[in-house]
Amino acid sequence: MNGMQFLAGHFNYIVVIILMMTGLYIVISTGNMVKKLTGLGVFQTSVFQLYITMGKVTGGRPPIVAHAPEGAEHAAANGGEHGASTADTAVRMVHDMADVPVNGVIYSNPIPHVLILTGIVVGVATLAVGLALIVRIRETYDSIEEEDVEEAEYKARKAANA
Amino acid sequence: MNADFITPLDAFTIIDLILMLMLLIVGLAIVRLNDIFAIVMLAGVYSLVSALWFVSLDAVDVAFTEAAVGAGISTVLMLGAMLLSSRTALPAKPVRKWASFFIVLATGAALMYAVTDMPSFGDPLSAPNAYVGLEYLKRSLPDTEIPNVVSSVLASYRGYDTLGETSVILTAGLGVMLILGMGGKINGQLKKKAIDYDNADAQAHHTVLRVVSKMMIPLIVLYGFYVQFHGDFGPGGGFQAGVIIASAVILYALIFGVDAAKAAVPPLVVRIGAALGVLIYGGTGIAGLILGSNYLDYNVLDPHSAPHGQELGIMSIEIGVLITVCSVMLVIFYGFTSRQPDITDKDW
Amino acid sequence: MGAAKIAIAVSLLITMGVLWLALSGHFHDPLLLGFGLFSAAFCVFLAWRLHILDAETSPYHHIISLLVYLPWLMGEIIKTNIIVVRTVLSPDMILTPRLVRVKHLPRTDLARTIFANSITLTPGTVSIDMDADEIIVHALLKEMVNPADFANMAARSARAAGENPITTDEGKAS
Amino acid sequence: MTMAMALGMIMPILTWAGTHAPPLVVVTPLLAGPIAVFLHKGRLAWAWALAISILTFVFVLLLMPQVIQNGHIAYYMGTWVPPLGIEYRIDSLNLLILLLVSAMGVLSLVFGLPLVENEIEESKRGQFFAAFLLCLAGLLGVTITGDAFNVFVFLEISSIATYVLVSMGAERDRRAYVAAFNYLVMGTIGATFFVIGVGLLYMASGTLNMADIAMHIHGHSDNRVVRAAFAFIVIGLGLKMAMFPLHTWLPSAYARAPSMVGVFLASTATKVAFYAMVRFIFSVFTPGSPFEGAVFDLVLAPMAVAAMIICSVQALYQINIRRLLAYSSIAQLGYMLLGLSMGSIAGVAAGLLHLFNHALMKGALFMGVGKASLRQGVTNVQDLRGLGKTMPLTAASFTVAGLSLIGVPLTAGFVSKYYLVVAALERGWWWAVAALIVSSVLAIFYIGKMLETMYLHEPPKITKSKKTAPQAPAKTSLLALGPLMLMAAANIYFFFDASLPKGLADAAAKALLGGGAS
Amino acid sequence: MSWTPQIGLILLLAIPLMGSIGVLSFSRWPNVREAATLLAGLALVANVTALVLNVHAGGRPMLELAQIAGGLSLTLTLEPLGALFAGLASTLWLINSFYAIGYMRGNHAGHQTRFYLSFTIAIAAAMGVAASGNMLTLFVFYEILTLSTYPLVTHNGDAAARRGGRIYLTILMSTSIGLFLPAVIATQVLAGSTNFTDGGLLAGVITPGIASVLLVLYAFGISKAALMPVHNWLPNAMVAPTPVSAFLHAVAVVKAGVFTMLKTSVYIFGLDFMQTIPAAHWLAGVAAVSIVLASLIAMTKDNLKARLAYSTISQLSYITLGAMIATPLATLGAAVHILTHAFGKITLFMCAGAIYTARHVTTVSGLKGMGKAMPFVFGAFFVGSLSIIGLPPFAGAWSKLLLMMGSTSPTNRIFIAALVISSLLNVLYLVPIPLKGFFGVPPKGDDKKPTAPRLTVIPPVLTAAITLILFFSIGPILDFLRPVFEYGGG
Amino acid sequence: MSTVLEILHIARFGLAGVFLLGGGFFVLAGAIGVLRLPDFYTRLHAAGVTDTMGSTLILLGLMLIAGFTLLSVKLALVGLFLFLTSPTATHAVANAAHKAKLKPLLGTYRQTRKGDNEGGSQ
Amino acid sequence: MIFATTLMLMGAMTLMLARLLRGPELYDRVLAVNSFGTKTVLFLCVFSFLIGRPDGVDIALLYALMNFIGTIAILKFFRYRALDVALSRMPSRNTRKKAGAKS
Repeated sequence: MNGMQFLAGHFNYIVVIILMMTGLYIVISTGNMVKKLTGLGVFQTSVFQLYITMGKVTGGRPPIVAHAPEGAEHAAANGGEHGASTADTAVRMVHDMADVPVNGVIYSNPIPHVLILTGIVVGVATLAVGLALIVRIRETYDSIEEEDVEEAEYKARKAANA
Repeated sequence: MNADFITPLDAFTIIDLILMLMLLIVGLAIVRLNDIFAIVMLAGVYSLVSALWFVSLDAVDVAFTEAAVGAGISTVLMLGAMLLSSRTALPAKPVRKWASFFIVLATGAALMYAVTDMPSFGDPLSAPNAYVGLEYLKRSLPDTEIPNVVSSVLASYRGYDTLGETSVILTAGLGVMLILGMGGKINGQLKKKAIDYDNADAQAHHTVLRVVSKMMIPLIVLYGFYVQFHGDFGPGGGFQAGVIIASAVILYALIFGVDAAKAAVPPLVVRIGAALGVLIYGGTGIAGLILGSNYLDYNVLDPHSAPHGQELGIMSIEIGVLITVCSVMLVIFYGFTSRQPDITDKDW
Repeated sequence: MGAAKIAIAVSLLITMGVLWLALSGHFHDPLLLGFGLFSAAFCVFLAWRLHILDAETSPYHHIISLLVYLPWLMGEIIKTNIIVVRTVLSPDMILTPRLVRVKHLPRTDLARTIFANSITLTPGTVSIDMDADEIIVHALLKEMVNPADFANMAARSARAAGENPITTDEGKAS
Repeated sequence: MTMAMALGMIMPILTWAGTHAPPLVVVTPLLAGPIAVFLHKGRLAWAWALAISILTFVFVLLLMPQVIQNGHIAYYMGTWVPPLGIEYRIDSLNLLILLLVSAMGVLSLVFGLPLVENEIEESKRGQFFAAFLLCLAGLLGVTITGDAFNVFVFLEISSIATYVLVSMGAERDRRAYVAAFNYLVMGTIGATFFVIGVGLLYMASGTLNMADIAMHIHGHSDNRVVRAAFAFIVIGLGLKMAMFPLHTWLPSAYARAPSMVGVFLASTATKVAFYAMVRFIFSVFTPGSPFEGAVFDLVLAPMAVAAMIICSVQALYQINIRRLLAYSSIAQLGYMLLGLSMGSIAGVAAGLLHLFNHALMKGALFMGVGKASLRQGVTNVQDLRGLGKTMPLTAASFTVAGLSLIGVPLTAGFVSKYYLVVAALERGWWWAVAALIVSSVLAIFYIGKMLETMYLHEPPKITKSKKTAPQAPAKTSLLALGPLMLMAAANIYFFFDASLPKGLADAAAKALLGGGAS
Repeated sequence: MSWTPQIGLILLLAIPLMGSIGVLSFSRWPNVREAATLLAGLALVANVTALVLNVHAGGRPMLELAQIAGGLSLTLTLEPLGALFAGLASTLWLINSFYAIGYMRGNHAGHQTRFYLSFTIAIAAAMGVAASGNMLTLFVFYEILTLSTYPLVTHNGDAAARRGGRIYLTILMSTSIGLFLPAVIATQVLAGSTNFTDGGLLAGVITPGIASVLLVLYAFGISKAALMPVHNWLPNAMVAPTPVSAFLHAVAVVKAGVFTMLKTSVYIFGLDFMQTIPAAHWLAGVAAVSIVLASLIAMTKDNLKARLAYSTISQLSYITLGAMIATPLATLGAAVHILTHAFGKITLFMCAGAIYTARHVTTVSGLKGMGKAMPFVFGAFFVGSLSIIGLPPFAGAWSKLLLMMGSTSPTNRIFIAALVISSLLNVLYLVPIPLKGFFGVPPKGDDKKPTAPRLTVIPPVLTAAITLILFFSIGPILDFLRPVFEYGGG
Repeated sequence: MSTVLEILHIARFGLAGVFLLGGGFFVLAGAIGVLRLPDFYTRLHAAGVTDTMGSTLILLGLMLIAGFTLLSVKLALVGLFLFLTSPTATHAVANAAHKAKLKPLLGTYRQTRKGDNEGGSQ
Repeated sequence: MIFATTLMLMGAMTLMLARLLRGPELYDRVLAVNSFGTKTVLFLCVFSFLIGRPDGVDIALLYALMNFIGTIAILKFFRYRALDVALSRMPSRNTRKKAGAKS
């Protein structure tokens, strides 16, 4: 696989990695808490992009399996037969090209989409709790910059010891 | 790893390239800008463009959720919690910049190191695409009679994950309730109004906004329900519908004030809703247990036809998710707007 | 007052039902139709709960007069669009931006909203602020500012919102 | 006759509960959480939480015979065969952790009532216990699941619940919000690293079920994606369990949290993350391969040693007593990590044994501090003055736990430290033995400092006249004393009869290393 | 239920604990409490004598206390050395109890219940050390001894006591956990068990190189033997009341240290193996240096108790020296020295206590002419110091003689010089005290001042007498100990 | 009969193509306008162009392609929503700017190719 | 020619991005974001035709709503610095009769 082929094949991953690192950089470098949470959001979204690029099949369609009439029995039979085979624990390892299309149509891999739906939810949940904390921090310290908070704490400690 | 698979260069790759370019531009802009307002809006744009990219990568459900959440609710949440004590963030100190740059470089190098062995983009025979993913595609229709494989995997095969997901939302709602309270009394006395708006210039100035919003709200709610009940045939499901319906109420709150919204959809109802959804979801699982099979097994719900049982089970947990998500989004919105920071003019 | 409200509720319910069918496309699946009915009913209940159940929320009983008004508006839009595009794209662009106050608005809120939105929709002009008796409009070129057009649009949008015609002539008169 | 009839009636329920124990262990607290939100009246929420945690503990006990009998249990969620559905796989390793977490849940609840009533205002108590139950459910969920992504989901439930619980300490100390925020940011970065790791694993193997992944990547451990996955999972979980360089969030989080939360977190939270790392390293990746071996020796072991020494030194200079205990927790975690990084059966068993004992020690210490803060409002080490006279029983239990931390004979700490040294000697790691010794000696200093202030200094005069903290009613203080004494007794008991934890730890280590991916 | 050796072993621990319970329950009636302590002391002495007779008859009672998972067990056994130390400790505990009652009453000291309670626990721990079957059990009781003596050392509760206590605890604990514990674990790993086996557990099992490392760990780990660098805790422990320093720091604590040292060299390494270990010779040198150095420092100390403390350090190093030379005669001498030094030093400490109770004088210079007022105390002091110096009519002579006879080989000759020099130094810093007492000019009206209470005078005279009796009855004791070294020496 | 259908068919696609390209052109024009115009209020008008002409043409084109199916109804709905929300949003933005006392640039304003623009008089 | 339209739409979107980044005034940024949103809606419709799947239109419909709500939230916050203020007099229960009469 020569260089160009490799680049074409893996360009998506490289871009996703760059986005991930931008997100991480924002989180770590900034002192402002709101910008930190935004960076966290960017970082998580780019991780989700990594998952989704993994699941894309060229020429595939969104994993909504149509009720293809002629494909139905085939699928049922196929499904039935599959049902039997999966009775034993190990699922047959699919390897040949013929097996890729389902009911005659190629679909993209649904698993990353399921995982990412959960991921997005977790992202929002963390964002909401983070923002709630920032609201209270701002009420106590009148600022959402980490330096100001540390300063206030330092003064408070000095006053306490004095 | 299928060595001889070559990704064809066609229209879609060009669109992907442009979308990626946009993402990079927005990403860099967020790094360099320090105006918090711009950052919030750029974050919204970032998740919108990534939603577009998801659409071009056939991930329609995820695009739907990302657009609804990333671009919609997150921006509103950020603004709700908006704590603009000062409009611009302090620029990061150089030493911190270099330290973080170094860490980021190291992690990036680790990932780049892994890229060489990754299956090339879109290769149907790569490990993830050819194994369990394909198995789901084959078995989803016969097992659950639901065309949208993502919904069937989400709700039935990996239903337990989604129970975890719903509990995560509930925990977040609970957290905001605990940290911010829902605008009732703040340690004893009723929240004093920062600025007395009643007689201020908020007379009937915004008729346009009011009339259009009144017209839009029923439409949004209906669209939300459409998304909920058509989760089986296309993108959609409990979570997205919950967000849409919550945003309808939030629009109402934006126009007519949070107190009016609280009068219409009281915090108590919302708190009960948040808990009720998770209980419905868990209850469906326990029903499977009581009827003698394993936890979260819907086949037994309908004795005479397993797929129908699956459909029933999936439908009920989607409703559970809808109620929880909608209520938690409102809990969070009430929480944020109840502790309105009185930003004085000097720092505006 | 109760009867009017029920009428509005029913009209909203019907519109929601039609919209649901348009969206879902599964006409003969009993379960989905049941859900459609439930969701339409819930929308009406929510509208009632939010106290927004009034003529403005579901102006659908004026649907005919609105449909009549639409083509005229499209014509206006196309005309002004061409003008604006020509000015914007021409190499030496000449702009004469103006800020104008338009009086004599239609009486009901719905008509006023249609009027204001139509102004904004026609690209040359944008309605900036509307209070009890006047709208402040910003125009790109000075040609777009003559009051006659505004008066004509006001009358048409009033009729679109189903107001009785007597009020329109005093609008034209001023 | 009634006995037979009752027995007849109970037996089917017991068998039913037995077979379905795995999901019920997690689901009961998960669903009890939302219900707890509505219980405002006085101690109802607390009673409900206690009943639920006891029920969970009973379910874990129901699991025990099955695991000991036939090695491991596999439970398919929704009867879907593993690679398709989510599978709960319980072997002696996570049974040990389950026992620990659920037991600590019950104990901290029993112990926590006077503290909660003292620190959390009335209206928020229902929601507080709801968050506590959800955190418990999350921790149990992480321990019990056999599915890689499910670990992430439940890790997030427990983490978000923990951030909220930590921020509840703000009534007492306003810095709790800042501590919770830092904890949130670091925790989320850790979780995201973990997700990247799981994603890379999925990319290499195609499935999410841990046993299945192990089967698929067994051959190609030199595959770069697998190596990157290993690195990211180690860093992600390292952040979650406060491994040495990534531990900065833990001290302020534990110091600012409400005392009852401190008790529960100190003995369970980081340990579950440690369990997850052990599970991934040994059950999913192949520990034998050169890359993992190199990471063990070059990354994990030095980090463990650094944690042991540097955090013990930092613990010496702390004024706030909870921060001191938090730093010592990180040091003790270094011990467990040392055991893990040896890669030998003896090493891992010793690490797991120390995990069990440390939960007892640190739980008792935090309980002691909590109870003392009820009477004298303890925040700094100085506030412990004269505790020996004012609260003899608490001081005694605190001393036993402290000595156990140092590793004095007649306490459980000695046993686990002993096995750690034996394992280190077998592995021939002299520098590890030296680190163990130095860290124990440092422990003598900072525990000694506390003991001395307790016994030899005069109690502050004010305790006689007015109580700084409102005097907890005698009855509940008895309630609080029970778990404290129980923990201290456990510290001593497990010196003499270490067969229960040691047996489980050995079985787990053999299962992990001997059986490998099977 | 007839008395069997196994029950005897249990009683070794049980009797002192019963005593402590007695002390606790009768804490409100001092007399009954004192009676309980004495009763326990008597019972213990009886039990120990029975055991000694049994051991002398060749019996080796064995008892397993507890089985920690995986091959570790706490076992008790009794062999001649252990019996010697147990007998010594029990008899002196009885005597010291009398003395303590007198002293505490005389000085009206507070917290007496806690005092007697910790005393009983300490003696139980000492018994445990004496009767331990393997190094792990010994280590466990060794630690309990440290912890139980801590409240005794910090008895006065003032700042100085606290500072002394802190140094005491830190040094003892850090050396025990830092050095002794790893050594025990290493022995367990290398030899599979830590049982005391005749002829040496590790003999032949490990190379001399590793053995020397292990020996160094042991030597400095057992800081109770007060080898020079780790000796600092002993002078600081003098803040304790005199009966404590008399009993513990003349008998129980320090003797446990050197006893363990002896057991290590005899039973863990074995005498023949010790010869081949290079570190043994080097450590013997260190012991010799500490003997001379401690004696020099003792001379400079004006405070009576400090002087006695440093003299103890030097005497202890005698025993360590014997253990390190590891010839049969030297180790036999070391064992006998444990016995003789115990009686000698306890006499001196008791006398010092008596003087302090009577006149509250702690400095040597302040003793001028006091001998006339308190002839018995100073007489006993004189006899005690003679025994420590090692002059013939007193028991001390035997042990020094045996030590010298044991180190006749060319390399050990240097140690004989050290022994001789230190004996001379003993004379220099001990004899002037009684002389000053008897022949010094008493300040005016010295005879009118109070003399020491009777209870604090009788015990030192008694122990002084015992040193005399021991000199003549050394034979049976040597036969009793011979099998240990003969078998080893063989 | 079939030929008529075919002609209609081709015509339909041809017309759709024209609409689409026209819509694209208007959207681009609007975007360029937003960039070129000097002051905020003038940019509002340019944005208006895309919202109105651009979207209607594109959506009509797509409806033609989709033919008489439910998809075109959905497209009509999108059109309706856009028609409802975009003027309101523009009005809201203008209103907010006006309330924040943002002065519009009035008088004549000329911008020649060389890009040198004389400022408009107040 | 659908592809051509998509390219044109994307071009417009990038121009909007430029305005968003450069926009001197806050309102230029809000305007840029709002019109970026409308253009994405159009892009989604056209793109879903390009793929041949009808789901893109649903997302377009969703985002049309979300964009509106987002813009209103931004403006409202910036004008009143608080989201909980009532923008217009809510026809509360007791004044409904008056409002009813007025409309």
